[in-house]
Amino acid sequence: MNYRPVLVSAAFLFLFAVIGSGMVAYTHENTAERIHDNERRALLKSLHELIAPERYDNDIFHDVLYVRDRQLLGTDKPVAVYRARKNGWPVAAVIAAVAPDGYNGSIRLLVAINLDGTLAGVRVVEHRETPGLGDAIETSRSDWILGFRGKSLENPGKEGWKVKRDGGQFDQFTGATITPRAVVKAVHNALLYYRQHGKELFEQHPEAASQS
Amino acid sequence: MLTAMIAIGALAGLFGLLLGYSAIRFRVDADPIVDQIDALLPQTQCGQCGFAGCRPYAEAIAGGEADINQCPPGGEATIQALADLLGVDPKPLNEEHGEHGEKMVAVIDEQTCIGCTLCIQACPVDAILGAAKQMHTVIADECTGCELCLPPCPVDCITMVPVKRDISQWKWPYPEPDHPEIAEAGK
Amino acid sequence: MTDTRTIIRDGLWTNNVGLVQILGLCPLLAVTGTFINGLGLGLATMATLIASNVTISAIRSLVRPEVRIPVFVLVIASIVTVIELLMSAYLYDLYKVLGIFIPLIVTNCAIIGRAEAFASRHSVLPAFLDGLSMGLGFMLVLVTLGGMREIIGHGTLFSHAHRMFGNLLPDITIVFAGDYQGFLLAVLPPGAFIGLGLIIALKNIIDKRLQARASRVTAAAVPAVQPGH
Amino acid sequence: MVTLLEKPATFPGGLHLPSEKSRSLTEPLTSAAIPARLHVPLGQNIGEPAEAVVKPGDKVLRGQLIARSLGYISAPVHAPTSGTVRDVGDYPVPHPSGLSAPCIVIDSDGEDRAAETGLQMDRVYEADPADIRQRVRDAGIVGLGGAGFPTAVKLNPGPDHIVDLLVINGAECEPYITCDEALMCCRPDDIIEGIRIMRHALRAKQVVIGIEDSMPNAIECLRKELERVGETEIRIVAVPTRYPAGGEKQLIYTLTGEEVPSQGLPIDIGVVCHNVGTAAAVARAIHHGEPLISRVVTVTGAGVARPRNFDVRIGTPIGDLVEQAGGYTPDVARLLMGGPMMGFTLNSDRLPVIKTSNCILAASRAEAPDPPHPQPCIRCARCADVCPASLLPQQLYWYAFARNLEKVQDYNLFDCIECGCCALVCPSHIPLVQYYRFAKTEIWDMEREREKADLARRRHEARLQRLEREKKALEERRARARKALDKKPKAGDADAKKAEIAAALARVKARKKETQAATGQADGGNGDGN
Amino acid sequence: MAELALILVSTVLVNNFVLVKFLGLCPFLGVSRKLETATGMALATTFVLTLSSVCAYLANEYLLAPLGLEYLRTITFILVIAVVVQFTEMVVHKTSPLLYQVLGIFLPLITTNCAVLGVALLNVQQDFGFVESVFYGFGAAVGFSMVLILFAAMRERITAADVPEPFQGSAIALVTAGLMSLAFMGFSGLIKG
Amino acid sequence: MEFPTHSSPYLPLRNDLSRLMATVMLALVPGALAMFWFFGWGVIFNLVIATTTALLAEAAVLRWRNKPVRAALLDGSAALTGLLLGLALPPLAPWWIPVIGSLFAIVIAKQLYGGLGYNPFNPAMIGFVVLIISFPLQMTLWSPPGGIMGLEATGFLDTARLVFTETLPAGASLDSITMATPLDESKTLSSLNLTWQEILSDPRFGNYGGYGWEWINLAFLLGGLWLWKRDAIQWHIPAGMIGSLFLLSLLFYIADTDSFASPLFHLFSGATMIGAFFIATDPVSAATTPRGRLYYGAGIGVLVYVIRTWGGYPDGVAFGVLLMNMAAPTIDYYTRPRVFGQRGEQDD
Ligand SMILES: Cc1cc2nc3c(=O)[nH]c(=O)nc-3n(C[C@H](O)[C@H](O)[C@H](O)COP(=O)(O)O)c2cc1C
Ligand SMILES: Cc1cc2nc3c(=O)[nH]c(=O)nc-3n(C[C@H](O)[C@H](O)[C@H](O)COP(=O)(O)O)c2cc1C
Ligand SMILES: Cc1cc2nc3c(=O)[nH]c(=O)nc-3n(C[C@H](O)[C@H](O)[C@H](O)COP(=O)(O)O)c2cc1C
Ligand SMILES: Cc1cc2nc3c(=O)[nH]c(=O)nc-3n(C[C@H](O)[C@H](O)[C@H](O)CO)c2cc1C
Ligand code: SF4
Ligand code: SF4
Ligand code: SF4
Ligand code: SF4
Ligand code: FES
Repeated sequence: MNYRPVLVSAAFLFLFAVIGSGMVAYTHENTAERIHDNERRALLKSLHELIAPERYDNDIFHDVLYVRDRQLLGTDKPVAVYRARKNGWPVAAVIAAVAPDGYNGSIRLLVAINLDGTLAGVRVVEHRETPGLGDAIETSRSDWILGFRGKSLENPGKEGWKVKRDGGQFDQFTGATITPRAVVKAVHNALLYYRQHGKELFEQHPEAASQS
Repeated sequence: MLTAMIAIGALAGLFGLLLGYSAIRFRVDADPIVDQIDALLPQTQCGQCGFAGCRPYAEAIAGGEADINQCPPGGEATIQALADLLGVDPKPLNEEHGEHGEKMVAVIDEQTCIGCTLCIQACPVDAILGAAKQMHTVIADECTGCELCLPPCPVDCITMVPVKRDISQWKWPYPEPDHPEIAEAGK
Repeated sequence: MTDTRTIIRDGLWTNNVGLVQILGLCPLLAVTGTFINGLGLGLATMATLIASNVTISAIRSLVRPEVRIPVFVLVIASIVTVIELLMSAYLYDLYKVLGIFIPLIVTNCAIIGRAEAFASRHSVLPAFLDGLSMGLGFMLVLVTLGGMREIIGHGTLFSHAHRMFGNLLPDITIVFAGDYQGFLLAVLPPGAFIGLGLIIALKNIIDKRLQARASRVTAAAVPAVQPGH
Repeated sequence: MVTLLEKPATFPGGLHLPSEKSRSLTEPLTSAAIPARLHVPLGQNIGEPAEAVVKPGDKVLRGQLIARSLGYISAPVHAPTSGTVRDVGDYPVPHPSGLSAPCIVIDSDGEDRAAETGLQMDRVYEADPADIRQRVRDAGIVGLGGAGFPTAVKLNPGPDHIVDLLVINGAECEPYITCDEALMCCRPDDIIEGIRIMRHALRAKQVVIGIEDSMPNAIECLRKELERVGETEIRIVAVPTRYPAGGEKQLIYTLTGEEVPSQGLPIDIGVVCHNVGTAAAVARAIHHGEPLISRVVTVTGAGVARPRNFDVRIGTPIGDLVEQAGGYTPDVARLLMGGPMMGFTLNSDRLPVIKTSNCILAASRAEAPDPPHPQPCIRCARCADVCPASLLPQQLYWYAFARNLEKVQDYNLFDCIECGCCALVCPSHIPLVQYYRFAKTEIWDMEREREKADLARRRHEARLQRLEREKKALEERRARARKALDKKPKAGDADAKKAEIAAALARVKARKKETQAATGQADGGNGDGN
Repeated sequence: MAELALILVSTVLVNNFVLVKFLGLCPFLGVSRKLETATGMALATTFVLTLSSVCAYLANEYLLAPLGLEYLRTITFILVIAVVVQFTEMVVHKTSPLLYQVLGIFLPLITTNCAVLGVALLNVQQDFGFVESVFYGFGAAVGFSMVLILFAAMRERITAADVPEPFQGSAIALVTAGLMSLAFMGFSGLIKG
Repeated sequence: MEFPTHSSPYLPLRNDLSRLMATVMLALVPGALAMFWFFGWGVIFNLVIATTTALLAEAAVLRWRNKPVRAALLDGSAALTGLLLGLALPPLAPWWIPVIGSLFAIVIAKQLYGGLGYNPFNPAMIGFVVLIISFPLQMTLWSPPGGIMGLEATGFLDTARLVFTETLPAGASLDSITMATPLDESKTLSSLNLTWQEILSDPRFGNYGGYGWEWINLAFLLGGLWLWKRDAIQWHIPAGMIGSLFLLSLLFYIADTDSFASPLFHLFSGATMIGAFFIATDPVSAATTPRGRLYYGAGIGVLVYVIRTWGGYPDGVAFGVLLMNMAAPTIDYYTRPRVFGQRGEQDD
């Protein structure tokens, strides 16, 4: 048996693997920084929609805390809380809460709460609601979600934190009550969470972002 | 960067050894696709496909050098069968090679035949009987209708006639979906 | 057989990757929700195709058969990863939307298909041309399908151009009907399949017309030529 | 081992059809007049057609052999009456194709003189079965139940088969046809005698006659005859009236509960099935020395004035029969040979009656209307519900329609008995049976083509080899000739070449030496020699 | 256990690789002309997909992750897949000509089946462990096989249909695939979370 | 004498396609009347618009293909597709809903495959599914069944205005004149963790099914049984579907009476009966072997239960039918009956 061809093929594959991975590694080294930057900027962009950049001066991307509360945050998993500070003073917290009972499963939200417990705003990050029916929670589809701005636990009161159909203050969409009901409930819960834990939120030290 | 190159290189090298080794260890000879293709061709041996008979054409198809739609005697049925065998879409007969027609056999006009044996040399299946200077005849059952004997005949005594079907070879016709309204719609 | 015009005609029309060879379907159907997405992936695929065709054609005489496929995929995968990294560095928004389908360019059957069928049998220049025309043909299908689905599904065209061009261009979204509710079928998976089916049928119709015209032309031309013989 | 059931089993599918039988039973069975000219086809059986042994101008007697059988599955043909052979050649025959086929045309001399056939046998029940079979074969007897399979072949179960049961088929399930019923009522003696001969020839353990329960008269006649001859070993079973109860496989299943294997023969389960008419024909041959030259034919339908049964000489033109049945009525619209379910249309009434013609049906438009326009199959599966072979006619149709001959066989096309039930119930009015017949004949044709192609391939390869050989031989001859010419070895392989080169070198060297020697001797005398 | 069952239901029905996730479409359309070939392809894919899902998991867990070379995933995975496929092909070809008749001609096609690389990449993306990876790969393969076989049976029927000329061939096949995917929309929402 | 020829059999044929289709249409009448009774004029508008569009679309495609138009229209299949689609649509849907649905049903699902007899999918259900995934809002516009909580169905003029101009009656909002169907509502309510007993006490539910829907289902059941009597359909598919739906729901109901609906509720809600007798039985797209038909029906029943109970859509009949359509050729292939005389291989 002649083993020369075996070695030749192996060498060949080796050669190409080395060249290929070298090329990739080179590119990687030259782009890694930028890619990381991109990821950061993408998150910042959505945070900025909720909290204007002038309102804080800390590195909000890294000033993050992970908390767990199945009851109020809608998931077993740790939930990120980004903290905005100015001159070291707390300004607002952004909670990545989850509305677990959407029509087609969980709806992931960003709920920004000012220090005083009023809502700075709410955004939907990810959802699977029926397109054309439940997806009016996206800003690109309707302004519904902007309506949360400025609301708080007291405004409206407990009874108001429901969709109109259930006797509350918030509109439902025609033909779709489940989705808005879920979102309203999740936002209300996030506010409750903030009321219970608001203080601690700003006190703890940021955890390494990699811990997830 | 170096780790990357070494890691992937080593992995690839290893795989290369594996494949190179198994290429030798598990060597097998080519599979008999040509035979399968040849079995589907009508064996008229007429050369209309552009090859010197059915088998060369089969080899060309297997080698990817010829398309499956070049055999007029086989017509759509053969193309369909080839497409099935090779797992490709059937396509219409390439008309550059000729048209699919009725099955024919050669008949030698024995009055005119001068016994030159030229047709015997042309016939791919030795279906013509006769010796020099004697009149020749075609064995109808063995003639494939390839028409190769026509051109060499110096006195044009060979004609092609449709194969005669007797009652035992009669085929029930395909039921005609003869919609009277088709004609109506066509107007 | 390999003259430039045939190569180009093959790639763009006669042997179009998406419409005739029916390869590369996964990205073709998955990312064509909008015109711009189609354009983005089309360009990435074209770049890969050209680069891989050229590379493979250059090394074609060196490769042993038992490692041919692994070497080809290695080459292609390296190219794709480089492109992926570059995209995530410079076209982050688009990269996010196209998602897994960028690394999957590696297994776009069209690319390895061209490597096998063309690049490994021809020299560098034709291989380059082939990559270009095949890629272009593929991209054309991507943008056609993307445009079609975007118009029917959302009533817009060229939306989200910033993903591709960043701030180079103003918002060039064309809105066809203000209060259009959208025909969701078009943007959902079934719409992608049916849409491509319709495009292929359309191509068949056009081909048939062309053929009819061509045969009419030759029929007319033949008698004029004959006396010359 | 098959056993008879106490209660008849029910085969799958099937249909209740209007019987229409009574109209042809109002008149008794009579012999039809012998026409002046008879056309006797040579191929009246399944298998090889016979080969004429007479030529135009020959005088023939009734029962004289006029065409001999070729091969095992073949049957000879005898002169139906005495007269002169007028022609041997192609004439139209009753066949769905409407084509012509070889026939012997006989001009009757009106005397109907009989020939000595030598078919009779005494002491039949002691005779060797092989002897009986030979006589049945020589009598040209074929199955009269429809298919025309040479009876002698079916009387030979072969050494490795034991016949448990002989089934005599008197079911006659198709509407209109009454030829078997007429025969059973008028000639029970021939039938029973024939059955006993067959039983002996087959060494069958049991015998049963299956008759549809709508024919009490026939059952009664046969029963009386059995009593008369004191035969107790032959049973008569009334089977439920449902088309196609008379189909061989269906009848066997009804009687025994056993299924004849798909694409197999009854003998595979130890059963042989013969028609009652066939049995009678056997008795006529063995006891009276009469070959198969006539049969009972039903002439019926709203298209004839006086429907009835005739004993008809083979070769009699159909038009003559209709004449004797009172002629056509103005309603006549269609002429069929066989029943309305299995028969085929004839385009002319000048065609002759043959051995397998059981019925001439001159139908009115109401009885056999033009088929309505076919519409697409909606896969409603009614056809499958009535198929006695448990096939999926809709799938068979789907693939036959698409000319997919491979698939259609996958769906067991060749188990279809062409009974026509499916087509009758199809709401889309699709001529299903014609599709199956089309597919079957197409497949047979394809097989013939395949065989031809294989032959051509072999011949082509042989030719190529021959040419190769000839070329080699030619080359060798040439080479030898050349070798003989310059006596130089001319070999192809390397060693020879080397040797050749070496030899050449040696020659050159030798010559050099020579020249050197020469120059040395002559001192430049002929330096530029040659 | 329930989680693994959910993975199966999800990959086979709700997120069917072919009809919902758009992976593995080329073989789906390419080798579905006949039921028998489709069955062969389905078997071959099931085998390779499961195997390479495992191999890719191992490569990622024990080679790439420890070395911090995650960005080389695509290259590594495709290399692993190509080699697994080629090796399988050679072994089958030699050892079992019968099996090779059934599977052999499909194996090379599998390298360029997006589903295979897709499974490997999605495994990593979703942080699946070893057992989950196996199930995910297997589920994806079963989902692929199921729709491939159903589709092939439908296509066999459609070839006999009176399809308008421009739609004959791949166009009607795509429309059919579209209608199948329409039917699969019925499973959406089956798995929440 | 000369005679014309063709192939056997020659007896007068027994069945007729157009008559079959007409029988099915006739059998739909009781159900359609019940729907009209409970949901008012919207039902009629849907039927008329869907049927007209179906016929026009069929004619247009046949024209384009140069096929005989009149015979195809007269066979009644296109009209039947339109009718069945019309019956599946919510009564207050705007006019373009039945139009788009019918166009899809006839052009894409039926004629692209060559027309009657060739379509692998149930055209009416394709039309319906296209609509429900594309226009979920319009597809939930069910008016409250007349008589419920003392409400009247919307009147003729109001309905007409709503359907054709999409203007609401004065003082009404879409939400005030529409109501979720019982299947939909039961999903919503059970997602609020109400038990079935509590759900059933809601006035929108009747004795065992949804208010009104019980009667509608009963009427379709009646029509269906008549169809079966008339031999227009065989029993396998309805029996398979109803049987498996019943058994499955019984199983879960017994296991947990609080969270799962009773078998009766499933049988007499939504599209169960029209589905079992009229839609699943579409011969063209169903399985055709006897055993296959049983499996096919049973498969639909299972899918209906799964989708109703855990899925994202309120009812599962359309999806169940389409999914099983997809499997029909395979089912047919693997349930080929044992051919007479064939031993062993495939046993029933
Ligand atoms: C196909 C379909 C999809 C639906 N999708 C949603 C959805 O995503 N979100 C939602 O809240 N309701 C959705 N619904 C409607 C709910 O089932 C339910 O009808 C509604 O939430 C109750 O609304 P009502 O209070 O307006 O009657 C959908 C309904 C259907 C038929
Ligand atoms: C090709 C062929 C071969 C047959 N061989 C035999 C045979 O060997 N022995 C036998 O008893 N019958 C044989 N038969 C006769 C059949 O069993 C059957 O009786 C005959 O085909 C007439 O049947 P039918 O009228 O129901 O069509 C054969 C029939 C055919 C067509
Ligand atoms: C559908 C069908 C119906 C038949 N009906 C009869 C019948 O009623 N009587 C009969 O003798 N043969 C009938 N046959 C022919 C029998 O199958 C079988 O060939 C015959 O009984 C064999 O006897 P033979 O060889 O003596 O003709 C029928 C065949 C078929 C296919
Ligand atoms: C019993 C029966 C049920 C039918 N059900 C449907 C149906 O559910 N949907 C439909 O479009 N057509 C139905 N049709 C009509 C016809 O079969 C249908 O239009 C074909 O699918 C079109 O090829 C039915 C026909 C019959 C006889
Ligand atoms: S054209 Fe067909 S029949 Fe003639 S040689 Fe070629 S393959 Fe054979
Ligand atoms: S006889 Fe003539 S036509 Fe026939 S096979 Fe020979 S060459 Fe061909
Ligand atoms: S009875 Fe006719 S329409 Fe019905 S399935 Fe059979 S062939 Fe088709
Ligand atoms: S003709 Fe053939 S397919 Fe039709 S019912 Fe009779 S046996 Fe069955
Ligand atoms: S592109 Fe996905 S399999 Fe070809």
